[in-house]
Amino acid sequence: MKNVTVCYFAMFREHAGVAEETLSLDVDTTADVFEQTRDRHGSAEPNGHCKVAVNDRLADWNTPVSDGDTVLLFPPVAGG
Amino acid sequence: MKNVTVCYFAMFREHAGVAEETLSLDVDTTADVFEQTRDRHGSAEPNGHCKVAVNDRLADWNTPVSDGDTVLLFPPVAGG
Amino acid sequence: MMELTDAAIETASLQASLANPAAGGYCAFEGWVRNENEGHEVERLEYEAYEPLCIREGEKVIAEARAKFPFLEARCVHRVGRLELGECAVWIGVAAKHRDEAFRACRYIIDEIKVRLPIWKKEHYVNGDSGWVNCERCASHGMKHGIEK
Amino acid sequence: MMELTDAAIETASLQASLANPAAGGYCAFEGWVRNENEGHEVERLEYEAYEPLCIREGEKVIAEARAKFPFLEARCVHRVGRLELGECAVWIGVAAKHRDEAFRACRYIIDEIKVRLPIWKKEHYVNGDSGWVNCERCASHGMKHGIEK
Repeated sequence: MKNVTVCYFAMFREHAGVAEETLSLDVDTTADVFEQTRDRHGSAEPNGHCKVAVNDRLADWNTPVSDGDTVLLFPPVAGG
Repeated sequence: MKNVTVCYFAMFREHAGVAEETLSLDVDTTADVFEQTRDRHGSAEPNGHCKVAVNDRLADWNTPVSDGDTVLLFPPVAGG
Repeated sequence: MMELTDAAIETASLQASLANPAAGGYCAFEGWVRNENEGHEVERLEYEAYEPLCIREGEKVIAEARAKFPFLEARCVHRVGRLELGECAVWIGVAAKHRDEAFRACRYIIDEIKVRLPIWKKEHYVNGDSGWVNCERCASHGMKHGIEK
Repeated sequence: MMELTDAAIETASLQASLANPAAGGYCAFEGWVRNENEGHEVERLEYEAYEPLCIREGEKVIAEARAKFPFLEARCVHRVGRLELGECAVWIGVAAKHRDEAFRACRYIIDEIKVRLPIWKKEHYVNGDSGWVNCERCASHGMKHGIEK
């Protein structure tokens, strides 16, 4: 198990009811974090439509997650 | 012979030394006017690089010229 | 330079900051809050952004634009927080020697900004509903996310 | 709307005149007087225009752009007379529902304006020479017209 701080944005934050929380998760990659927090962020979409960052760096869904990492879950963006 | 008022613009005006003049010319088309005023407007270019208007309407080099018409000779444009 | 602001975007002073004696062409783009989206009457918007990555990714987009379409000056400002109808949500200005680079760089920047920066838009509708707007790529794939009562 | 002016182009008020509640994208282009052209150091410019045909042909260009890239509002102002370095020679603003029409219509208008309106530019160089600048199509065909002492 790893301690991972998960940050939720926009509709994910509203669904989770918190902007971030530290969870104890059995995960190897960011994709695992997305799956295991599905009831928190509430996305029914495949994660390919979302973006992810680890420790403030944009990452992909194969990026490994280590104990103590911060994982940012971004719903589909809509700038401009 | 037809009385034609010829208007010169930009470099043509500077070469002719006048902005417009009425000439008595033996012409059928605007191309004839361009040729017969070559020593006035001073263009060594073929007229295809210039534009022409008759009585304030853009025309082409086959446009007929009548007695009393005003022919505007435009050197290559450079707007913007 | 990429910036975020929660105040009204002052386009005149931003444009003035791009003055360059070698520039012959200037292209600007602005995204305005419009009164309708996909059939819903919009009353106002809210933008939420994750600033550290917006700045870093925005700077990367501008650098890519410069490599593809060499320009002299470029700047992008994106608004966050609450916006009313008609307000400017994003401004991009590009000054270049010639117009082709100015147009192309400006277009590249807005196209990439819209799909790469972590910014989200919540629309508040005249009928009291609200909803998060999906990215253009999702929308073009026919994706639908919920509109909340 | 196509206009000519011998006074400085006030872009802020021009842009404000294009406000439209349905507009989501605004694209503007400005041509600025730059300090160099084809190896000559430029000091200032003079534009001469034949106004009646500039207006008529400019309106035609704007109508063509509207047919090709439906927009909500568009306006073009071209300066005439004497201009100093850095001044705005031409301004085009287009407001559209979406950005694609705004960009494309703006680009179409400036491209056509440059080659179709009876406007001529005389450059005055730092070394005291001056010369009428040829249209872009002529220049691209390698045409040369005289530079006057």
